[in-house]
Amino acid sequence: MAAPARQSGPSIMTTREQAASEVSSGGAGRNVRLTDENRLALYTMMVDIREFEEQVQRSYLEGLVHGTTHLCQGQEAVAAGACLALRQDDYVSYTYRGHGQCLARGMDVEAAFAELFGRETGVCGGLGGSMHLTDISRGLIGAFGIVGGGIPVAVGAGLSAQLAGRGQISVSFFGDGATNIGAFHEAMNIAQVWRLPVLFVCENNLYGEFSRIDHTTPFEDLVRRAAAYAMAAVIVDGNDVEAVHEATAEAADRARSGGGPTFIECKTYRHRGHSRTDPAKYRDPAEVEAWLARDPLITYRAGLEAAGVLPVGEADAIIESSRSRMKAAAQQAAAAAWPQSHDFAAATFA
Amino acid sequence: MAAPARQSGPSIMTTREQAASEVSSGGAGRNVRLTDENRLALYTMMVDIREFEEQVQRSYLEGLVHGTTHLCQGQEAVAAGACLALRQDDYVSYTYRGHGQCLARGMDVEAAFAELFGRETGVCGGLGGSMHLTDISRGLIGAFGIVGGGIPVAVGAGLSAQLAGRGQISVSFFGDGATNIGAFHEAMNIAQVWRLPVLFVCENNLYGEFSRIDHTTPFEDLVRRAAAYAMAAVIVDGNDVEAVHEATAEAADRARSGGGPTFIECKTYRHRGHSRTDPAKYRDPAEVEAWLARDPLITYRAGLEAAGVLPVGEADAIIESSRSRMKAAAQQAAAAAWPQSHDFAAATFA
Amino acid sequence: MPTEELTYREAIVAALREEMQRDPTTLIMGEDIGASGGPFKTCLGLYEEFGPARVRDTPIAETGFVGAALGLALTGFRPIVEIMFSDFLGVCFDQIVNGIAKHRFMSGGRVKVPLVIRSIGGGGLRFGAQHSQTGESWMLSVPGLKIVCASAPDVAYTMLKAAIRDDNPVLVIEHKALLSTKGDVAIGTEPDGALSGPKILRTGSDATIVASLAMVPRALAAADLLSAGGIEAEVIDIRVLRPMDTRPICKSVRKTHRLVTVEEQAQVGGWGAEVAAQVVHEAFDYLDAPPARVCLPDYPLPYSPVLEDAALPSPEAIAAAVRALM
Amino acid sequence: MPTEELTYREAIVAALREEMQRDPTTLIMGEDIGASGGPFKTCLGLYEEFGPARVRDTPIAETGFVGAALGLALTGFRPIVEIMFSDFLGVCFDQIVNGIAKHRFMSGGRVKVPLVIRSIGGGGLRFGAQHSQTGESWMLSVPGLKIVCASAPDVAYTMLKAAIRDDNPVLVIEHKALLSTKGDVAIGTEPDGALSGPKILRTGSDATIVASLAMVPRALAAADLLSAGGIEAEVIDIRVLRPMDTRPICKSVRKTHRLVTVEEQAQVGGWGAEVAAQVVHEAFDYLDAPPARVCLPDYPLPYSPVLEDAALPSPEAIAAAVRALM
Ligand SMILES: Cc1ncc(C[n+]2csc(CCOP(=O)(O)OP(=O)(O)O)c2C)c(N)n1
Ligand SMILES: Cc1ncc(C[n+]2csc(CCOP(=O)(O)OP(=O)(O)O)c2C)c(N)n1
Ligand SMILES: [Mg+2]
Ligand SMILES: [Mg+2]
Repeated sequence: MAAPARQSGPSIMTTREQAASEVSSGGAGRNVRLTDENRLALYTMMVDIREFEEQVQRSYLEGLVHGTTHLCQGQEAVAAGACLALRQDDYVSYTYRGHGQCLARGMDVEAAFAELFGRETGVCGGLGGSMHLTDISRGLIGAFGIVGGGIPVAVGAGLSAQLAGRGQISVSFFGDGATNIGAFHEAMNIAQVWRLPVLFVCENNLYGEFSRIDHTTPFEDLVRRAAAYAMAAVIVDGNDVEAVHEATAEAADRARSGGGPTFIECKTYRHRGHSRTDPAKYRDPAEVEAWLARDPLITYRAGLEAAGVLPVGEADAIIESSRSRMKAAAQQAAAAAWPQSHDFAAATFA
Repeated sequence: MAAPARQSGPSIMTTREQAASEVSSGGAGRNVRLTDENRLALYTMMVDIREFEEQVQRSYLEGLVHGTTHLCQGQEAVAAGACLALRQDDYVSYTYRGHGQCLARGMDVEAAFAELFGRETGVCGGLGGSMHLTDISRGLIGAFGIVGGGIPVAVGAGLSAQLAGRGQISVSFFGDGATNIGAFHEAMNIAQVWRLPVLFVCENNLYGEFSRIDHTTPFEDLVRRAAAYAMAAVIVDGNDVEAVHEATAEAADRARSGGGPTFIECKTYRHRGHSRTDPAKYRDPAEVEAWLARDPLITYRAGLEAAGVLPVGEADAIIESSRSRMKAAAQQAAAAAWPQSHDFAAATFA
Repeated sequence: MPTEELTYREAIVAALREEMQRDPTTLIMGEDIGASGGPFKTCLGLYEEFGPARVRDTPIAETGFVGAALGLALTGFRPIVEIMFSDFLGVCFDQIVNGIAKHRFMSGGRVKVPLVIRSIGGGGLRFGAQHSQTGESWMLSVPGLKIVCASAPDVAYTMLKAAIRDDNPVLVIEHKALLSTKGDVAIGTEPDGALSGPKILRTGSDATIVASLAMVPRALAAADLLSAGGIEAEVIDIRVLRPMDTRPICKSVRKTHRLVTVEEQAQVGGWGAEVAAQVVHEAFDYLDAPPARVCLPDYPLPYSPVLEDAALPSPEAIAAAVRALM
Repeated sequence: MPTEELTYREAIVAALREEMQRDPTTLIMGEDIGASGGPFKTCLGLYEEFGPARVRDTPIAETGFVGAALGLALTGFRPIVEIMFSDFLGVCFDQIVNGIAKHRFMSGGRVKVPLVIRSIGGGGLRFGAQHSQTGESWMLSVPGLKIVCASAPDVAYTMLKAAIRDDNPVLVIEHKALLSTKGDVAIGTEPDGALSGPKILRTGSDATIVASLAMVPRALAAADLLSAGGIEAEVIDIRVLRPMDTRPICKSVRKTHRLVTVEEQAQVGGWGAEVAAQVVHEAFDYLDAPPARVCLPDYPLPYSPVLEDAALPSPEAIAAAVRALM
């Protein structure tokens, strides 16, 4: 039986195929240099995200946060590490669990709290809420509540970047569960075929809402999905902030110089339940314990202390200061006015 | 950087991973025995499909077929080869280009023509048309006009088969272009996670409507997409009817005995344009010529004649008889009454 | 028949359990509905009773599993799918409107599609614009689909049972703000006629208020307010949007001469317009005033509690709309 | 301004070409719209003029490229997407209703979404149930979206230009049965006000007929039939479904005292109900008869020519509906 005659594809195919072979384990050759200042910034950002989320949780219990909220404690290294590799003019799409990305891109903390509290001073004037923090001035193009919904949007921003030709890139953050929905697949294919500067950062925290990944997906290494698009891909310890940063920086460099998209799988874990009403009883206590021991804040702090970058005791001060800053911001936000109930025509149509 | 701690998956994973490694080239070890009778049946079925489509084309020009129609000349080996491996009680979903599958499952030819002509005696009473031939009594569960739309439906029929426990399987036929849409991806993942007896038969004819595959997809061997679901997969010469049959029979055996789904990529080519209004000018004449030389009817006839299965001259008689049968059926259909314009309540709701 | 006080949520579970006991070809699929009982606990205990084959967690793939439901329905099963938030109906919209709703018709009426889509929608819980829609109107124009709305535990119970027994695709819209409301449910009642249409919940002579879902209790509260002021409103739960039967509404309006519809969605494209248009057509000479419609304002539902509350029709606003017709 | 006779198809191409020349941030994406000019040739010549970066073939992935359009719109571009058949709007429905339509609002009005979705719909060409829908009603209830319908070459031309210049998402519905119809187009006209609402195409004193898309020429033909019998109908092209402005229609009905709406979709959930309800509300005392609606029957569009023709509102049926009100 003869192989079917096939026309050879255009030369671009070769490059694509090469990209496919670049699936690697993140951090193989640390060619991204981080200064001690960078390292401290990474640690401080993770602390800020943690303290923000803890404050959200307290505020929720006080009745200040409404509806539901999806926290990211345990996953701080992904947002902090990835966003440090980005430029001010890059674009980022994320999900209902996106507070970390917003902070890592510099969103004003008080405006974020005010949004969660539904106040006029909220970053979206109280119209969005916890699931929809958006701040276009920081490239935070949108938080998407529909699983997978933001991935094609990030691809569009990537096309925008490619057309503008200024070396910008676009990053889409999404969860493991999102890799089972069609939007993910369509977005991956389009990004690869058009060689767009898009990073697909999958926060594989092993769970959708209450279902473990092996219940809904044929394997745990989602990086394997990138091969279906011949896309460069890397698997990285998502609790290692420097590893995340390095993988992102490498992929960003490639993307900025026309090398196309990369899929970055970050192995991580959410410390809390899926949303505020979820006690997360469906998880094996041993699994939870193992991951809590790998808390990115604890391990990074220990590493920085051991390396002498962070003087012993300084971390407590950073945490303390972050905590009071978050508390103060939340208090300010709680004192802000409710939005006026008026005509929303201008918010609906430009 | 330590690899992240991970819980080991359930034991089913091993089987899944094994399946992934089964990506092979169809026809490696012909363990499916075909009798001479089978071979003649395969050839005759391909001739019937070809002659049916040619008659549709003539009837279209006579104004008997309305709207549009999508013909499958050149792809007959896929429908004929795959369907010979199926049982009467298996399920099949297909597309607007699905006349071949319908015939290969034994749809009444006159009722098929009558449907294309919009007559009362049509297999769907004239309500469906060329894109929607359905005959549930033959497991022909539906022709889907929305690209990718029928793939999840076949997965549901596969779940039905699994639950019924009678060893049935479900087959979804779709095109190369359909592998870029979300429905395909969701269906593949579900079928693998639930280990459903579903065969995904991709008729890779290298084109969507007017776009060549390299314009819309990062590679031409779509079989590579199955790895994203750790699904068993095979690539087969879709113009070799025995190769298609063998790959399908092997996959069907595995599916019937609980071995889960298989992705079968059939390399083939449509001789005509995408639909009736398309002269297919966008194709390289050399490409067309190369594929026309590999016309499955011509090559199979030559093979059967060389092997002495088909006495020389007999093929012409088969073609002649098929042609007149199709012509007669079309004439009968054209003489049938138009549907009565009445209350359609019963056709809408059971 | 025994009557039990159940929550709306319990009524849903009871209907599912009884129908799954009754017919082994029924099964339910959705995200996280198995061991966990569902994000809104609307499947509590079903997994334990019927096992993973019939109470099936799905990947996050609405197009995939809703499409799969069509395949099941065509081949001898009676699938039920849960869409966690009605907003997500948008994700599998094609499968519903182009596939499920049309398949029987396109086959010439030769196949049956006994399939239920349960979807939990609605505002008032500060879930923001993408998790607060009822989804009622998106499919209002889709022939081949039945659409029903559950406004109270007894309605949720009988409608869901009837939907599961129906040989056609039925979209059952439930409302998350009602999940904990309580009501008497006649457990074990045969659900005959449950999909037949509007139901009068309170009789009155001065105006007819027609509402759906969470607007039904608000309409009843409005009727209380009105009654205190001497206006007796007849309150009708529309219940079935497709196929729509407005005869009981027309009959009511012939008596009351006034119509107010109340729906939790924007005015344009809502069912209130259809009801108003049909009533005008059938009872033109009986109307003392043009029908009024109380709806959401024409913007997405805002997150902030003060804004969301202001957007949702209140009993006071409904009562005011009735008074304005007097 | 020069006036040229163009086909509807040519008018679309002209509008696209002029706006793409005018603004380098515009671009169009869709399936097979590049070198081939589009399955319906509605992009003919654009690829040659603007190149593959701005006239972009996409994979078959409506969710992917419609979502990508949102990303482009948020970051400085003015994307246009072509949906080959309006029926496929169902495939990317979530991106449109939950994403595109709500994004500005959810951001507190801080982002702009200048985005056009062109979609080619409609029946009459024997394409069967999955390729013949106009899709008008699916999104009728979606705040944040503008929806316009092109009934003739000049409307297609100015509306598309206006939609491209609009800073909001606009769904432009075109009708495939109209593609070859001819009409005078004032090439180069500024499209100001083109999205403003209904337009009177023929004046009359005895009844108002409001129609959309391919029903507009049929309504005009009905008016001819009626005129021959001494009835003068005013014919209005509704043009803009969202935001809906019925004031010109109400004004017309105050003059004619009778209203007939004509739409190519099922009655329940259609825009005709909204028009009827608003007219009743605003012009109750002027109506001599309840508004009538001419629609598709309540089943999917059948393939067979005799059945499809019987299902589509004919000029005769429209005229009969008007006569029945006299
Ligand atoms: C289309 C859709 N289906 C279902 C949901 C409900 N839902 C919200 S979050 C979630 C789990 C998502 O899991 P994953 O992608 O892993 O992200 P994570 O929450 O773990 O960050 C689900 C099912 C949704 N928002 N959208
Ligand atoms: C969702 C959707 N988008 C677009 C189309 C229009 N369309 C019909 S067939 C086709 C090409 C499909 O190509 P492929 O899957 O390779 O199948 P083939 O036609 O080659 O058999 C397209 C784009 C459609 N029917 N459905
Ligand atoms: Mg997750
Ligand atoms: Mg193809």
